[in-house]
Amino acid sequence: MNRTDALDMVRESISTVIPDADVVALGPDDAFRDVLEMDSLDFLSFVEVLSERSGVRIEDEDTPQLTTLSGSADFLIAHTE
Amino acid sequence: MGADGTAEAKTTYREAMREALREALRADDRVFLMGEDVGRYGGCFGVSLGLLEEFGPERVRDTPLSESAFVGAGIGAALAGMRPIVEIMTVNFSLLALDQILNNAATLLHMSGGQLPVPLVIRMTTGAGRQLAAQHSHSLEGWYAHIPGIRVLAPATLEDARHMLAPALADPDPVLIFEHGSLYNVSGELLPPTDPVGLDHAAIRRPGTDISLITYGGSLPKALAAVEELAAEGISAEVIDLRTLRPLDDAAIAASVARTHRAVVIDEAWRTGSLAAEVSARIAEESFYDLDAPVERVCSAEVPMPYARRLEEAALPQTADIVAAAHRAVG
Amino acid sequence: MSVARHTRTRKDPAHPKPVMKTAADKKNARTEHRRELLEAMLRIRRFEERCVELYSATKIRGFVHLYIGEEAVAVGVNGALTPEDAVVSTYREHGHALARGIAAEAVMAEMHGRTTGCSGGRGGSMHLFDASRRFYGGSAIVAGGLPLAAGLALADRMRGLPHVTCCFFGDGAFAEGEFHETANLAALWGLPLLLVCENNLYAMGTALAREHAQTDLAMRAASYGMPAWAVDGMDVEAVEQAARRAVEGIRAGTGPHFLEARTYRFRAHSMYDPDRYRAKVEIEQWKERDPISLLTDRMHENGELGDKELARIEQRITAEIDHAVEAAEQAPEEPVENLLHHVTSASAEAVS
Amino acid sequence: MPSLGADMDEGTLLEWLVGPGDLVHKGDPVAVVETAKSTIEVECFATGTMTELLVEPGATVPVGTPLALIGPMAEKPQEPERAGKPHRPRKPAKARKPEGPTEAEKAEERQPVRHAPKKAEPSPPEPAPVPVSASAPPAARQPGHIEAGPLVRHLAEHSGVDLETLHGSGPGGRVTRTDVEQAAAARAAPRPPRVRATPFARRLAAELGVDLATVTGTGTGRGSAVCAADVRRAARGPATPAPPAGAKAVRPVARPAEDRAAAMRRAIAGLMSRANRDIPHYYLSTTVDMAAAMDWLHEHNRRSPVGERLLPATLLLKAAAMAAREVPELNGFWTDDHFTAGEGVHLGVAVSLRGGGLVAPALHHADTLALPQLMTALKDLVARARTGRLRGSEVSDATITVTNLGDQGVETVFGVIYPPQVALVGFGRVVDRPCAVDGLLGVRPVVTATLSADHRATDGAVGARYLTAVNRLLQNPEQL
Repeated sequence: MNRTDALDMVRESISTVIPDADVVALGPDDAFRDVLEMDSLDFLSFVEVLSERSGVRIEDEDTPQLTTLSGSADFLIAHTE
Repeated sequence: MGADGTAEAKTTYREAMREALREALRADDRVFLMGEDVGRYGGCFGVSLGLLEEFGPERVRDTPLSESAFVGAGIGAALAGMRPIVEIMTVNFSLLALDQILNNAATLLHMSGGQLPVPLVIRMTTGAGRQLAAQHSHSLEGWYAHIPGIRVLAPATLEDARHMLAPALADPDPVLIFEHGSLYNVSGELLPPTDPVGLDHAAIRRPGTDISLITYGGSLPKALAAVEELAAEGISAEVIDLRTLRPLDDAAIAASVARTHRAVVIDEAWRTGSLAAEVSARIAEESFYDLDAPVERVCSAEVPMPYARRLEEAALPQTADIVAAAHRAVG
Repeated sequence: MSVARHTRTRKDPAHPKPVMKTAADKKNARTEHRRELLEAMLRIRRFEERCVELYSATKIRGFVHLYIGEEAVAVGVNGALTPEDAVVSTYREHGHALARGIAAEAVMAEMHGRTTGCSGGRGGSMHLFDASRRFYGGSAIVAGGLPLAAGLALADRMRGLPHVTCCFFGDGAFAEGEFHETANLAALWGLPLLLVCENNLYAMGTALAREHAQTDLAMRAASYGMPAWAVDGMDVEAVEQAARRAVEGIRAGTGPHFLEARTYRFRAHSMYDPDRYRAKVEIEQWKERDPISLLTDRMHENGELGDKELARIEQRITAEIDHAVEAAEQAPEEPVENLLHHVTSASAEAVS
Repeated sequence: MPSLGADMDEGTLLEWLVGPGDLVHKGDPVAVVETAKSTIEVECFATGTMTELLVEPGATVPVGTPLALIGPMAEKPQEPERAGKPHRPRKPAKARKPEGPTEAEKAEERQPVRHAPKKAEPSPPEPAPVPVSASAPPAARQPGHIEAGPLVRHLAEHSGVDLETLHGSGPGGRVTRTDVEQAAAARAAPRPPRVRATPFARRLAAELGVDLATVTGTGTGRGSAVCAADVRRAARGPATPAPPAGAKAVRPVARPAEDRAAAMRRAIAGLMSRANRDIPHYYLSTTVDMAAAMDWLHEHNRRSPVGERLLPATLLLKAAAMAAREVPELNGFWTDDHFTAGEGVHLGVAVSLRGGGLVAPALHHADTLALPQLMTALKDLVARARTGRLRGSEVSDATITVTNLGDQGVETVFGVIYPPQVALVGFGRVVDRPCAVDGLLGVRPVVTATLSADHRATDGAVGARYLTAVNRLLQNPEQL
């Protein structure tokens, strides 16, 4: 999976969980959990959607890597070689 | 002169419907018009004036006074591939053809397991207000809107009168179009429609925030008049023109009540078992948590329409009744 | 509709015979045609006898109206029609449907409410339809089909097609307003309509003289300005010949024709009514002119039918009906999820 | 007994037209039957000899009851008047009571004959009863069985508690003594009279945290029901006088969204300051070792699909609910200077609304929900809270509330109680802390659990008992 697809997939997953979130304005390294005031329920749904879309199984231990757009994209690329 | 320099296109509801008929007859030779006095007499309300001369007796057919026979013939011709438009002079005489409409037109597709759609359009005049007394003043759209298998339309504006016929003819299933008698002389400017006129949605004729006035057909002008009076008192009323009575545009009704939290339904039929009752029930089901007051209904008094003018006016829903209902709802 | 598996593909009786050269050929052709008429009538008779059994064993339900005794009318009239002509029938329609060529299996499956029925299980005995054969079905409203038939005829005439629409109805329907409105409209507009009144002397439980002031229906029909005459509804060849004459007149553009087929139903109006309204002896008298035995006797006299051959026809029809019942009982029922299908053409999604 | 019409369930045999030993052909009338509508000759569908008449004239039997047996044709065709001794007709079965086939008949039930008539060639001899017999009625089902011991039943009877209405909190849904005691206590309390309010007003009150009982309703036309304007006015606090009913007051101009948030802020301010003013809070806190819980949680999540994962919060909520059951003094309301125990543990969950504002709808009987159920209920509740689709009951009857600010990174939170409740439980973030484990220095995940309680209703010892219960419950997560 190339970088742009990964980034798009992460942005889409965020906007499905929080429809009115301003995802476009998110910088690649912003911690979107804080910026978008995502609580643990929102974050769990985000993980659910992302793993569904990417087909990658995301464990509890992996979640620390998913705090920023670029971090999440790297995670996806690493796990879809 | 119109703003864009074209001559002011002033027309009436009657002329708009006539133009729709002419356009339909020209566009498709499967289309033909059939009904009592639609040809030589030019239509009981003058809607089909001049069409016999232009299209000839084969395609503009005067019928004997046999509603069941010529409505049934319309159904048969539709089964055989034609696209008939049958005019029943008024809804009052349609009762003689109700069996053909219900047991044949609306039901053949289902009974035949999907083999026999009936692409038929039936137009009829409806409503009261011209001192025609009990047998010529009925409002029975609700009876027909009760029947699964047909579509029921109520064009209230010039635009709908002009542009609903084409999509109705294109519908593979029977479509009933009710034209309120008091609308024929309404005149105004008819602009070409921006996007195609659909048959599935209601229209917001006047946006507002404090109360929704939900109505159709001949009652629309009275609702719009009520809006002016309510605005003067600082009440912002929204007017929803249903346009389609089956299927009802539930989404539009619910969205409006979600905005205003109050609703008045205006319907010229008798209250009991009326279309207004159905709309009110759906609001209670869909928008219960949005209601800040009980749904109000403004309908005709439950009396055979009297002849005397003042009595008829008292029986019919009037603007004042609508304003009073709005006051009860806004509190 | 799947045709019954092992029946001989029947030559469609409706096609007129090519011109024969010698007298012998003509004789053989007549024999062959009589054999087809006989088989068509027997198919109806045996089919409906089986319906009686299935109904008693609660296998088929609802209202079932039997045609036993009137077979000559359906088979005779159908002999004069082409596949492009249209037929509108009533609730007593098994005979019309089978004569029109709808497979016994499709009709039986419909009466079992299965998806392989000719109306998909949605119509039942009183609403058999087959758009491909222009069979515009039964109507359970007495005379409800008459205006429909006028419309079919109007459409064909407006498009310059030489087709005829044939509408079956009973002496009861002759008293409905819709008959008089339709007859007038058809005559007024010269529609290509064949009105076949199956006068079986009873409107359910009301004898002809107790429902009509003037019982000569053909004469009354003529008053609408259309050719009208009566014919012996028990003689299939007489019916066919009369129907042919009427249809030729219609195709020549002389407007609607009216045929009064005087016939009789040997069983009750519908499955098991008290039948107290007519005398047993009257039924026996009419049974002596059973349309099937009239034809078989005539064929025996002319040496056209041996016992062996009759047995073979009977055997073939019994097999066809056995198969129809078996297939119907195994055919699938429509899943409940499809309830709202066919309410409107686009009714994949439920439209309130 | 054939079905002789669409609406026929039974028929009365009037007379037999044939007797045992008679030869019958397919289609022959063999009996006369009377239905509600008419008397009809019944024909038989088989050819053979009548062997036995099963039903006597005068008997009424349901459709499908076999009426007679038809044996095969005798081998040599019998001349009509047979010389031999007349065949003595066996006595037909005695008249039957109209309802259902009797044992005797069931015993005689035979394989129903195939309906198609027999082929021309003679079939093997077997008697052919005409119709198929109806099936036996299904046995009535056992009434619902309630798991409760004799002592509990006795206690329930004495305190007038209907066991049917109780949720058994014991293992397998068994009703325990405390369940009954709690129900008895709750039943004693007078229910606050239901306030007449429009549905939208009720919803708005929930969102703005306005207690409907305190709102005077100018109401709409019929009856002075509380309407939305009244609730907004109450939320604005007593400053603005309510316009006299019916006067030509200026109509409430509809407010854009920002206004609505400001109104909510004011409402929360009003509620919290009242709570602080009226309720003498005492505060307790404890540190809970979460190692066992977190290990169990990660193992569970590893084994289950993404959609069924659990959050630490689920375990905390379940522990808080089960502890509230163990310490009922904290699970109820302080009204008119006395404590009323809640009818079951309805756990209020503080939900922050996007763009500001807070609401604490209740998870009903949270103590009885299995963890996956609790998780789905939580997701649903939060989603509906944020779209304003909460039900009136969810908003008004929480018996104890939990606030969990772990998401926002706070470790310890001392909240303000939601009146008229008497307790608020707080959980911070689960963090790794150095601590002594069996005398050695180790790093363990821990969470700080706090309790704010109403000193009028309970004192410190009860609060302490609650927090130790929470701690204990979290040590064996598999029982949550």
